[in-house]
Amino acid sequence: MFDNFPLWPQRASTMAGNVDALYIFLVIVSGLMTLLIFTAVIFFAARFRRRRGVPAEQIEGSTPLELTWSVIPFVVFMVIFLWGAVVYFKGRTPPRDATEVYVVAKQWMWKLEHAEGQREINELHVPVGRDVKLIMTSQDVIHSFFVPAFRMKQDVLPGRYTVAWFHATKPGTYHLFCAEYCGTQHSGMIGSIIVMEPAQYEAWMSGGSTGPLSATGEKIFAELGCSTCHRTDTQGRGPNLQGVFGKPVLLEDGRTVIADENYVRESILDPGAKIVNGFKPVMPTFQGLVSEEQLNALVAYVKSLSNAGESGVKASPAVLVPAKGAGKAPAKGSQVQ
Amino acid sequence: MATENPQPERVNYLNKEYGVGSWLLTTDHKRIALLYLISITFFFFIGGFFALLIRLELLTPAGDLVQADTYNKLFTMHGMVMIFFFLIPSIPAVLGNFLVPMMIGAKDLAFPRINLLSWYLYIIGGVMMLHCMLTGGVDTGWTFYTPFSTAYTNTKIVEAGLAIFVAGFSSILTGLNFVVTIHRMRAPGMTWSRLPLFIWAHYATSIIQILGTPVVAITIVLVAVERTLHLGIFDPKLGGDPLLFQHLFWFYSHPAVYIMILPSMGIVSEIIACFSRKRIFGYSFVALSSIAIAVFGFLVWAHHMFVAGISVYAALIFSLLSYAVAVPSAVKVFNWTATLYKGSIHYDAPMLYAFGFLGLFTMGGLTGLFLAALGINVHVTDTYFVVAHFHYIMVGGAVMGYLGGMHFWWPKISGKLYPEGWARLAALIVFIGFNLTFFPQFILGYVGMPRRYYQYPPEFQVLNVLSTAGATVLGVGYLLPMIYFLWSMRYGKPAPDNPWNAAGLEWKTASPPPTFNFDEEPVVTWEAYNYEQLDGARKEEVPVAG
Amino acid sequence: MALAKRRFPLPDSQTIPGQTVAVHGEGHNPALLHHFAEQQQQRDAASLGMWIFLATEVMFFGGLFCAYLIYRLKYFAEFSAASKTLALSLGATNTAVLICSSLTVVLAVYAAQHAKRSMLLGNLILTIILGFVFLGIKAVEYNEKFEKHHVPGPSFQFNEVNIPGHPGQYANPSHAQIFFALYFVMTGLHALHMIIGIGIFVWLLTAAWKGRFTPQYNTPVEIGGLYWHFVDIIWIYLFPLLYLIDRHP
Amino acid sequence: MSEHSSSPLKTYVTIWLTLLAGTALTVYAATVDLGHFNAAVALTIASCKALLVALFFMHIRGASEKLVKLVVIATVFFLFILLALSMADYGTRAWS
Repeated sequence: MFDNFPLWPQRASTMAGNVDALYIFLVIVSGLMTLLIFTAVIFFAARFRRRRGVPAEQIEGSTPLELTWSVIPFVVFMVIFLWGAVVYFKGRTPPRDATEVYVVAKQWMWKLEHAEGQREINELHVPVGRDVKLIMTSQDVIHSFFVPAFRMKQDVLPGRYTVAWFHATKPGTYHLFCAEYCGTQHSGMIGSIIVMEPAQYEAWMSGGSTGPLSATGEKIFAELGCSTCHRTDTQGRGPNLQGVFGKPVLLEDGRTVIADENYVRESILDPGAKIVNGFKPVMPTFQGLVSEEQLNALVAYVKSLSNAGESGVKASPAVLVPAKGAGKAPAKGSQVQ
Repeated sequence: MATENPQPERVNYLNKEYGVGSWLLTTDHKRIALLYLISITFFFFIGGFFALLIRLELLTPAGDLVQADTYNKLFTMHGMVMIFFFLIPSIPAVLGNFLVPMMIGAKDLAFPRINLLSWYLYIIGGVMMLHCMLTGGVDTGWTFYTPFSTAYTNTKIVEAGLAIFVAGFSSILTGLNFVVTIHRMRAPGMTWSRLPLFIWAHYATSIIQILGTPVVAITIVLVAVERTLHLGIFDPKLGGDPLLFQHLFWFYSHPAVYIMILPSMGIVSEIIACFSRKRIFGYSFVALSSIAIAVFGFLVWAHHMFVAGISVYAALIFSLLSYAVAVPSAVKVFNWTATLYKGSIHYDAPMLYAFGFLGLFTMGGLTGLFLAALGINVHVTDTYFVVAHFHYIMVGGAVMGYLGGMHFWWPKISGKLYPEGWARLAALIVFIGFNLTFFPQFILGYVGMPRRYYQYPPEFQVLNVLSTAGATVLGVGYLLPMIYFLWSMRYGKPAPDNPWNAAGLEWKTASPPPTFNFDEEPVVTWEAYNYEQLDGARKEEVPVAG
Repeated sequence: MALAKRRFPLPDSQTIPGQTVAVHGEGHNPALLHHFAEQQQQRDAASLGMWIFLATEVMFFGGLFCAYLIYRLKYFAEFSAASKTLALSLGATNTAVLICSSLTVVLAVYAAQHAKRSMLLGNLILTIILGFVFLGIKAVEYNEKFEKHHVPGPSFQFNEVNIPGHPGQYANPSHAQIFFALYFVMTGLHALHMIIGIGIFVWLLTAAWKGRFTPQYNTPVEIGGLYWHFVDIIWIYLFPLLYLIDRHP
Repeated sequence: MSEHSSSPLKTYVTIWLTLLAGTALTVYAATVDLGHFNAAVALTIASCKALLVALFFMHIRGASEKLVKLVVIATVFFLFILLALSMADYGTRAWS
């Protein structure tokens, strides 16, 4: 029962090193502070215990001392705040060329789809050493995609996309938990992230692919009749979607917004919200006509139209210098069975 | 003076009149405080019972003691009962009600009838919550997050919500009563700089109760309206934003944790001053830091939502403000420690609880810094690290302070002395049991065990077993005070007016005090914590109590 | 703080000079509660208590204003379309009704302080009547909303409603439903507070009729007045925010 | 309240008329297209009316106590905190 008793989470992503460094710094600072307070209290309690004939010395207080132990903690807090903010920003800005995985959270299971088309339930196979960007939404309540080994957690909300990314540095199988209470089987909504060597990953990828997600998206784009208005030339009643994704879009009421995943999703489900400049609001809503998976496929298709220049299917695995943390010997803790 | 009072039984608020009516229709703030004491202890043991069931379930990785749904209801009910029916009312309603008028030299609170109404609202809320628990309970967690609470569960959310709504008004009216009393009914000479720090702490608590509770009240009304009349305000299918619920909920629920801890800080200030025979170091800084905590407490709520989907820039702002609110708490801890310097310290039970508070609140506060750091928060939020953090503050801080206060003022409340030996033993057991229960949860949290998990991967079992062992010790630790307090009501030695020779107006009157607190209205001519005068007057006799 | 001049409560036998003994004929002024030293302290306490209660009410409505602010910025088009369906004339009349009722309340407080019995009773009655007129107009508005199926829930319909300023563009029904949800919760809560206000003034009327209020003791009228003015202030904000979002042609 | 704080009837009536005028003004202002300023104008008019009611009808102006003014200002401050810091999230959500 006690064969596997980790006291420290596995370190399997670039972020893990940064978070652990800040954590250890804070443990040391807090440990020192707790030690200081405990020894002061115990020493004073012993040294100044009540003795007959020795009255307490009334000390009013000293403003300079008060200022010192207000300002110094605040300065230390600011250091911690800035360090935490830097780590947070790095964790919340996905690199541009990351491979994308669409995650749909449903009461008590995770459905994952690779851009290359593979579909998985409660499991995610990723190659080591490549940035992976997760585009997540929920079909019902709020869930939270939590991989302790990657020090990554991001709530998954119904009605919009939330994005998270990681860069696995150590092959192995790591826990995937749902971290936001979501009902009866909240503790059963778990899975695993299987990080594989690139060669193993290619082998796994080749089998069982129904074609890239963007291809499925293209099929749905045609079936639903989107192509009748969104044509490749400029006579269409809807805007031409070539090269739209990721670029700013001028709206009819003068605002400009970046065409990200949430914009594409909103334009499909609630076309009236943001009308592109120079177009009439004639697009019907597809709310309820399109499932989450079809929606993900359409978003992947629109995305593929804008980076048409690249090879589309397999983004070349950019050779990345292993992050500082990954170089060290893997931390204690064996394979998770 | 600490002399025995052998003369015949004097008329006091306890033996002035008997009969159920004299208790259930009383407007005497002291009797209402005792009514609260009984009802709060009742709810504390219900919440504690749920906690033990949760810990028993978590002994084994598989869910084998109770069903998944039952477990979800257990931790929800544990949260709701402990927070809304024990922690928020406990110190303000029991010790605050009893002591605020006496400490400022008033005969009663400003609105005695509203004070009784507050207790009845608390009882109505309590009965509604009990009925809700017995007929199905709630399984959303005490946080009621939408859209789960509004659309994906059919447990009794509306009834539990209305119970909390009603109990919330009891908290609002208590806060209102205290603020008006402290402003309007101080004895002549009791200026703001002579107020005991207990009063400053309760003033700050009342500010939060008055300004925060209504926002959660309207949020609960919106959830109830959405469930019953389908008016979808938080409903994502209509385009509603579930994060708006979290903003409105945490706008109250973070300041609520300061409602729970500030009164304990007030108690600890009184105890440390009395048992070090010294004025608190930097009195004005400690007083103003209570107010600073109350005001800053309203600026930081979204540090509960860093991974919930709020914008990165908002997370930055709230993380920065969260560090600002940590400074006053740090100032308080430093001042308490500095008060011990060159004191004349005596280790009675209240002082042991104050030391316990000092240690555990420091650790709770420091782990709050971990959670405020954005980088670490992403990893540790919604894990057992958070569970350990807030239990260190609430159980290690608020409950230790509450027990310390109960021991310190028990002679004044009951007119009897509690058994000192047993009290010190209980303090030790609570301290040890507490640490054994919650320190392993810090490690569990960082290793990655999520909150509210009915079953967990086997590698987390050892730490969970330790935590459950600690919970049983803690349970025993909490039973002891109830037993010997009841025992002392019957068999305790009669208490002198001022057993600890403490400073403060409440010690200038008899124990237990007469119904109108003072035979003739006190006029305050001395500064707060004038232990020099008190010790000067009786240099030779060392006040050994019990 | 006026601390020094406060004295300990007078022994029961001695009454406050110049104080007419009220109907009950007790030793001291019946309205002076036992734990207050004197009349002025009790009045100050009651007034401060009511102001703090109004602070809780401001935060109570504040949560709704926060939800309104966020959804108005998020779905401005639907909010202006839905706001246009509200009856502007009824809303404006209601605002005028409440302002008049605030006047009658202030006159009632003035009358109580100057022992003008008929003026006090008249204004109290007027206030209650205006309160009922307000609720009547509100009932008419709600009824019209029921008929137009604008009440959120399964029966809600809001199809093909133009967005003002964008002819041909239809409002998204689900977002408009959020506006009406907020409309009904905010005006409903306000109407509930209006009903409580009318209840308070009926009680004040009976007490005034029995002659309990004198220039020395009229705190309840004052406190009731503060509450009524607060309910008026809430409507002063609700009217433009709900009715006047986008009324230009 | 002691004698001096209840203003004579004339003041009440003038305040009452000003409030009615304010209502008429805000209704008229809504029919004029000021773009984004419509909301700002409506809110300022409403705040002026609320201030008039508070100062004259609720006798804040005449009150000797600074405490009541402090309570009102503190309440408005905390309401502003709720609105402003919530907007800190919603306003900046489109930036990332």
